[in-house]
This record gives sequence, structure tokens and C-alpha cells, in this order.
Amino acid sequence: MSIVERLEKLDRRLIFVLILLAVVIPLVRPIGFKIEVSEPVQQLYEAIESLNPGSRVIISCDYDPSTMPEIYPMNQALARHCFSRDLKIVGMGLWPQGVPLGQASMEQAAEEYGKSYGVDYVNLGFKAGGIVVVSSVAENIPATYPQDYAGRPVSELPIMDGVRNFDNIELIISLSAGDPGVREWVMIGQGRYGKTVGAGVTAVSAPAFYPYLQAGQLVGMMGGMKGAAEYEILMEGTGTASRGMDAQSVAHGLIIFFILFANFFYLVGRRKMPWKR
Amino acid sequence: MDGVGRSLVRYWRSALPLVIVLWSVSGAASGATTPDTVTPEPPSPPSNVAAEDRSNDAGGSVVISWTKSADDGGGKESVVEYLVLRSTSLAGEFQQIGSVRSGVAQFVDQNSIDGTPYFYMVRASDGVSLSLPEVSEAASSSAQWFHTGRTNILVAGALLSFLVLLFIRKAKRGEELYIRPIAGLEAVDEAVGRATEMGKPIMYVPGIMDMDDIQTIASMIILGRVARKAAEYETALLVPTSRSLVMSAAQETVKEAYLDAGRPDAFDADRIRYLTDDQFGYAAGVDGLMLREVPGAIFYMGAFYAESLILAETGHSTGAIQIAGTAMPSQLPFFVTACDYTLIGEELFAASAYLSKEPLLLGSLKGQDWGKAISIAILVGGVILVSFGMSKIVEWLTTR
Amino acid sequence: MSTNPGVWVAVIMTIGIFSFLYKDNPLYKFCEHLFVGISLGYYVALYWNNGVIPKLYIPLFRQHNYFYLIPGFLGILYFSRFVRKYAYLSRWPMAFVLGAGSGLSIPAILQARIIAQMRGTMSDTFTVSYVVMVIGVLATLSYFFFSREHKGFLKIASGIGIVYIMVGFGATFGYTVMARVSLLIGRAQFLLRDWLGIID
Amino acid sequence: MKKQIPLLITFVAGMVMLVQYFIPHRPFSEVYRLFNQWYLVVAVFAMILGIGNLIKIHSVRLRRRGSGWQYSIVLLCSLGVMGVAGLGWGIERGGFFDYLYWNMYYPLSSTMFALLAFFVASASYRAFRARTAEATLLLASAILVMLGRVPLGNYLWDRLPLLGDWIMSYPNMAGQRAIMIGIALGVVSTSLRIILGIERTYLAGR
Repeated sequence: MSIVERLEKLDRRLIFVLILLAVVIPLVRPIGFKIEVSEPVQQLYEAIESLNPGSRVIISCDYDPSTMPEIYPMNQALARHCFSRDLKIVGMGLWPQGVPLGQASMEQAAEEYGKSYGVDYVNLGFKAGGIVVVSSVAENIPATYPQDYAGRPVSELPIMDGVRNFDNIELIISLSAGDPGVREWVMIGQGRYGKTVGAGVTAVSAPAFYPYLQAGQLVGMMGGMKGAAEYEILMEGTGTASRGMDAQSVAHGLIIFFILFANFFYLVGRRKMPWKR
Repeated sequence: MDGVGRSLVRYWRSALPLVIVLWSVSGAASGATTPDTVTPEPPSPPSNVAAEDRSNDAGGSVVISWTKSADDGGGKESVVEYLVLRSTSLAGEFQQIGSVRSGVAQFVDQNSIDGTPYFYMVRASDGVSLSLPEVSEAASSSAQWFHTGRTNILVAGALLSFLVLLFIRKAKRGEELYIRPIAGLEAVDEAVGRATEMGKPIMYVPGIMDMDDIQTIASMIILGRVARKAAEYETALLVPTSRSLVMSAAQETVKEAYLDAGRPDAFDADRIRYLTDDQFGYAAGVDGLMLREVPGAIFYMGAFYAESLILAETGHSTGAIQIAGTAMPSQLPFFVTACDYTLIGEELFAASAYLSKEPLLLGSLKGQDWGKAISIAILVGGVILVSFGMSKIVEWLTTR
Repeated sequence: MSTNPGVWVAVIMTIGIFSFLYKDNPLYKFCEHLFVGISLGYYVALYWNNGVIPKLYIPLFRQHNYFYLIPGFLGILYFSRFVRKYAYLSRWPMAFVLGAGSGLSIPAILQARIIAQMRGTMSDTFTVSYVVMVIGVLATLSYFFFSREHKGFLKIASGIGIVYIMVGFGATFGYTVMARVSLLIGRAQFLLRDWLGIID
Repeated sequence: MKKQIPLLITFVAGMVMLVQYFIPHRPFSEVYRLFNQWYLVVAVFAMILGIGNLIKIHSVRLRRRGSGWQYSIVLLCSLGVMGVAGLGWGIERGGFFDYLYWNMYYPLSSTMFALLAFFVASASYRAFRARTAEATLLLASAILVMLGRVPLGNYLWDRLPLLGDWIMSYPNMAGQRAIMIGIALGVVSTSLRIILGIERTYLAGR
């Protein structure tokens, strides 16, 4: 058996072990690469900085635990940022599984900044209906959400005093892992009602949202764990996302090596020893 | 408002601050002002208070805007909030309808009765004392019958609808609608031929979504073509599905294709199997099938998610020719690099319209094509105009 | 190492799923079905607490807003599909949902995904990047044009279009790899931090 | 009649939602708000139906002792426990339901997708080939973006992040925008056909 053939027959479990090591070793022994902040993340940060204290921000948790390593750190950083600027958070979710995630991140940040539920933040929970939920919230929030996620009437919560519709919301941020999510908030929230919309999305969907950024339909965007890490850096702290960046770097390096290495043999051996039989 | 009324308003507007001051001193106004507090000087008042109907809405809203107090973001920096008050007459009592934080110079009154004129008063507050008030001219809310900021959408929508309906009609009447040959379809035929030469079966993977997904429907149409070729070449065709409905649809399609090819006897329903609904369970099942049967050609047509690269990798390792087609943007890159040919997004739908000759599909495709052509024309024209400084078109494309 | 029983449960779940990497096995299948079952149970509880109670029970029985009987009745018709004779009634709610959703979407899509995109492509700042962008939008649009054979000018345009499509797919490829690696990092952080306690 | 009524419902619901975009006046504004609320109610039932279907599939598999019926027991039991926890004691944070969510649902769900990191790695070694000019271009752009987006790229060449950002903001954006316009045209024409009752595939079958 030639080298090329033997390399091709390599047990994939060996590759599994290599990628695991590429992730675990930098986590245990950090390298400390410097993290640069990209423009869309900076813009999102500034959109929050520019709000007046007391303004209400919708943070819509349109994701689930399967994408938590990417989006949950964004959720935490945003909640901390809002509370540090004395903004009020109206949490909700177009995905059913996002409700506990939004709640946990807000509770954590609230403890740190001494904020209380019902006054500085609320979690309205989940409603089925995707794009219609957005248009319904735009027209009438209390009719869409008569209760918060745990069944408390919203009329009893001070944060919702005088809140009727999108007129009382200054900024919307969708943390989105797919549909329904950013698309719906842009189409209805920004397009139809002229609200400012920002986004935190999984890396898988991030490239598709650059047209929205360029056309000004999104004020800013965090893409993937890297986007979350950048936001953590802007918040002058560190978090799970920035701690993961060394591992991300090494794993990328390994995968790029795999692609180049295998393609080198593919191109060299294509004529003499076809990769495919 | 007639001339007399206008001058009366002007008179009241100039006299009103005085009246209010007198009120405050006598303690008649809101409890926020007490004459002997530590801050002797209240913030300076906001100016240019204006109120007008919110345009293009269902009524019931008046927008009040003003120029910020000199002590907001400057001067003494003492303003904490602005109070907005409303009255139906200048002489009448003004009632507070809301407040906004300093730095904000706009408020929307969401509780106005259409047709009733209101006067709005805005006062700056430093938390202890209130500034002199400023009052707007009378404004009333109303509802509109047409949203003037959305004419462009109406035109675009009407045009696109017209084109789609026109072409569907033409197609139904049996007019020939030209669609360019899709390169991917030639690749499909070739792959079937190559598998036959190698004496290996063909595998067709229709994605993991159910029959209500348009990609699965398109996949079934292409399956018809593949099955026909397979029947002609007498090559075995395996179709593992992840939905029971897709399995029955696939069996129907393949049976019909074999009938068309004049080989109903060669049709074997057992080769079209339902594996499991679970995403990764299905991927593992198809992987196993690939390794056992070693197909010469593998087709991936339909809606794919994360399992795409598991399938494409195993397929690649068996040495089969692989042809993919999907409209899932996040999976397309993996298919492009792991397969020999890939139908990208709309090409999948175009291929199915081309094959089925279904008037609905053909007509819509044609209508959308015209939509694209018009978009290109507007883009080219717009880019040229704008670069010569004529930005009227940008304005026209702005929706409110 | 953690002494929290909850963490240990989570560790067993994690390892159970990862065992699929060795090969498909009963432990993985067990975990997979557990996952589907728990997520269904989650939906049941959430739809009840965030759906049925606030959207039906409260309007009907507390606020006595009997207008809600109409959508309530329409919704119940969904279940008619389990009775063969009345199965056709289940199309009514479907028809409402599809119709209303389509009606709401049409202008929103025209605005946000067509008109606003065209507007964003027009700019008076004339840079190399801008030219690259404009050519890209036009060329890619012409690649997906099916009414003419790709010959002559259209062939050049669609050829440029495929370059942009591939660069865009490359970006998606890179970002998707990034996303998958992030998910593994998340699990590794859980195992190393919450369970073994060797990182912070 | 069996077909006419659903077609009529679709038409009326679709037209009201569509027309209100252009006509803000009453009664359209009010019907629009009403339909929004109705939709949310009907959507609740649609979700319940989805759950019901899955429960049905697995109880049938269990009853008929179909392949892997033992796993259906696991599924139905875990569904029961989670459902009862949430219905009985609420979904408030800190409760038993929340405990199950964080210690079972969360690790299962996130590990399931973490598997993909391994598959991506092995596919990049075994399957991703520069077999055509297009695939070569794709891989080159992918490698630049993968390096540009992580700190390692910055370490290799300090302009790499800028190059990565440029690829994302111009060539990628342009291609994505054209694809977006194409897809949008397709969705609008499908929606239009549905409202006008030309597209009836959703009425077929079940």
C-alpha cells in the first residue's frame, strides 16, 4: 500500500482524537492571543451606549441550548451592558427553548448590578407564531403578553407601566440561531415600524446577514463565539467566549492543515494514483 | 383657526407662563414645586414645542417634539426629565400624560381622540422644581386612508404579481416558455451512465424534510428523471428516506418512471425504504447502507441540515460520483467541495420546473426571472444616476 | 471534581452522546430518545404555561372576551384530522395560518429583502470596494437568470457571478466550521470546568 | 365546498394582512390587530398538534413492538416526567422543571451538535477537495476567513483580519445580497399564489 493510500485509509477516529486535543490543550494551557474587535460588534456596543438611561431594550432569545456556547455569552454580556447603563430589559423569545436561557443571563447580571425583576427587567416568555408575534408585539405588547413567562400578570410589573407598543421600546436585539429570528425582527421591527434592530447570531448564519448590516437594517451584529468574545472585551472583562478563543484558533489551524495536507496529496497524486477508484 | 382665534392663542401663549408661575407660588400646581426648596433656580424651559398628527397611521396618536432645555446636556446640567401635559383648551386645566428622561426631545401621545384639538405643554424638571412651561399650538390626530411612504412597495408588488400571473396564464395556455438547459441535469444523466458501466447501484437521498417542503417536492421531480434513466440502463436504485410520507411519494414516482420506461417488472419497492425520523440516526443509517451497497453514483437532492457533511464524507470515501442539489445556504459549501456537481439554490427549482413542465412552476419561474431582470435594470440605472449625483432614486426606494 | 449530582447527570448525558463518535450504540440511542422525549415534555409544559393559559384560558374565563372563541374553535379543528370523516376541517386553521402569514410577509419581504437591498447597493462614495460590490450583486443576479442561455455577455456576467457565489460560500464554510468548533469548545469547557474543575 | 371554504379563508386572511400595510385607516387597522391575536391562538394549537403527532408515532411503535420499541419507552417516560414537572410545579426558575432543563436537556442538546465539530474535522481531511476551479476558490476564501476571524490569523499576519473583514463586507455581501433578492422573489411569488388560491398543494393529502 502506498503512502497516499495509507493516508487516505486513516481511521477517522484518529482525526477525532486530534481535534479533541486541539480544543482541550489550549483550554487547559491558554496561549493568550490578542482579540481584535470588529466593526459590526463595535457598532452594536455603541448603539447601546447611545441610549438614555431608563430606555427599554427588547432582547429576544431566539436560540436554544444547542448553540449556547456561541450565543449565551452574548446574552450575558448584553444583559450586563444594559444594566450597567441603567437600561431596562424586556426579555422574550421566538424559540420556546430560549426562555430559561434569557432568564438565567438576566438574573446573573441583575445580581451583579443590583437590579430587580419586574422593575429593571422582565421575561415575557414564549409565544408561537414567529413573524406574527413580532407584528403583534409592535402593535400591542400587553395584549400579546398578558403574563410573564411564569404566569405573573404584566399589569402588576412596574417595568411595563405605560408600555403599549413599539413606541415605548428604544432598541431591539435578536439573539438568533435561525428562523424565526433576526429576519423577522428586521422585516417587521425595522422595515415596517422603523425600530433600531441589532443582532447576535450563530456563525453559521452570520455571512447571510451582511447585506442587512450594509443597508443599515441592522445597527450592529455579533457573529458566533468570536463576536461574543469581542463584546466581552469591549465590556472590559473576560468570559467563556474570550477564554475559548485560543482553542478556536488552534482548532482552525488544525482543520486548515487537514484541508491543505489532504489537497496537496490529492493534487499531486491525482494523475498517477487517482484518489478515487 | 380664524384670525381672531389665532391672536387669542398667541395672547394666551404669552400670558400662560405668568399664570402658571402665579399658580405655583400659590401652591395650586403640582406638588413637585415647593417655593422654599434648596434649589432656588428651576431649569430653563424647553423651547419650540410642536405637536402634530402622526402621519400614515390609524389615528389616535400625536407626536410632540421640542428643543431641549438649555440645562439639558449643557448649562447647569440639571434637567432630569420632561413632563408632558395636555389640555383641550388653553385656559383649561393641563393634565400630565407622561414624562421622558432628559436628553429625549420627543413624546408620542397614544391616547388622543381623532378630530379633537389638543394643546400640549412641556416642562423641564430637575427633580425638585419645574421650569416655566412651553405650550404647543393646537393639534389633532387623524387616520389616513393611504400610507404615502409605501407607494414603492405597492408598485413593486403589483408589478411582480402581474408578471407571475401573466406567465402562469401563458404556461397554462400551452405557450412555450424557454428555460435554459441546466448543466446539472446533464451531470445527472452522466452519473447514472457511469454507475451502470461500473455495475454498481445508484443511491438517491431526498433530504430530511417532509413533503410540505418545496425542496422535497422538487427532489421528487428530479427523482423521476433519475429513476427513468436507471430503468433504461437497468441499474438498481436505492432511496433511503427519513419520512414515511416521502417514502410513499418516492415509491409512486419511481414506479411511474419504470412504467414510462417500459420496465414495470424491474421496479422493486423494497429498495425505497424509510429509515428513521431522527436526524443523526438517519445519517448513520444512510452511511451504513453506503458502505454495504457501495453505490457508483449518489444523489443528494432536497433539504439538508447538519447531516450533509456526514453523508457527503462517507459517500466520498466509497469513491462514488456525487451530485447534490439544495437550497440550504449553510450546507451548499460542503456539497460544493465534497461532490462532483452541485445544483445551487434556485437551480434546484429551475431544474424541477424544467423537468416537470408544470405551468405553475414554469410560469412562476419566468415571472421571477423578469423580476430579476427589472431589478438588474433598476440597479444599473440607479448606480449610474447616483454616481452622477442624482439621488432622487434612492429617495424613491426608501420606505417609511 | 464536582460533587453536584446534577453535574454528574449532565456528564453522563454528554458522554453518552459523544459515544456515537466510536460508533452507533445503545447508550447513544438511549440518550437520543431521552433528548427527544425531554424536549417534547418541555414543549408541553411551555405551550401550556406560555400558550394555552395566557392566550386562551385568561381571555375566555377571566376577561370574558368571547371573541377568542373564534380562533379557539379554529385551532381545535386541527384535531379533526384524527377523525377520518371530518379530516377535511383541519384545513381551515391551516388556511388561516398560511393566508395571514403570507399576507403579512409579502410587503415585508418586498421592503426588507428586495427594495432596501437595491437601495443599499446605490451609493455616491465611489471606491474600489464599492465597485467590487456593485459588480458582484449584478453578476450574481444574472447567474440565477434562467430565461436566456448563458452565451455572450450573459456568459461573462454569470461567470463572474459564480466567483462571488463561491467566495460567499467560502465565507459560509469558514463560519460554519467556526460555529461547530465553538460548540465543541462549549462542551469541553463544561467537562473541564464544571465537572473536573481544572480550568476556571 | 370542502375546497372552497379553506380557499376563501386563506384569501380573506391574506388580503386583510396585506392591504393593511397600505391602508392604516379603520377598519383595516382593527381587523389587522384582531387577526394578529387570533393567529397567536391558532398557532398554539398547531404546536400541540405537532407534539401529538410525535407521541402518536412512538406509541404506535411501542404497541406494535416495532424496531427499537424499547427506546420509545424511554422517550415517552422522559416526556411524561418533564411534562408533569412543568405542568404541576410551573416553569419558574429554580424549580424541578428548570433543574431538568439545565442538567439534562441542555447537555443533551448541546452535545448533539458538538458532534459536528468532529465530523467537520474528519470531512476536511477526507472529503473537501479542490476538484474544480470553483471548489478551489471556495476553499481559498474559506481558509482566509477562518484565519482572519480568529486571533491566530492576527498573529500570522496583522492584515489578515482586515482582509477577512473585507471579504465578508464586499464580495461575500454582494453574493449574499443577490441570493437574498432571488429567494425573496421566489417567496413573494409563492405567497401570492397561496393567497390567490392558485397554489393548493397544502390542501392535498392529509
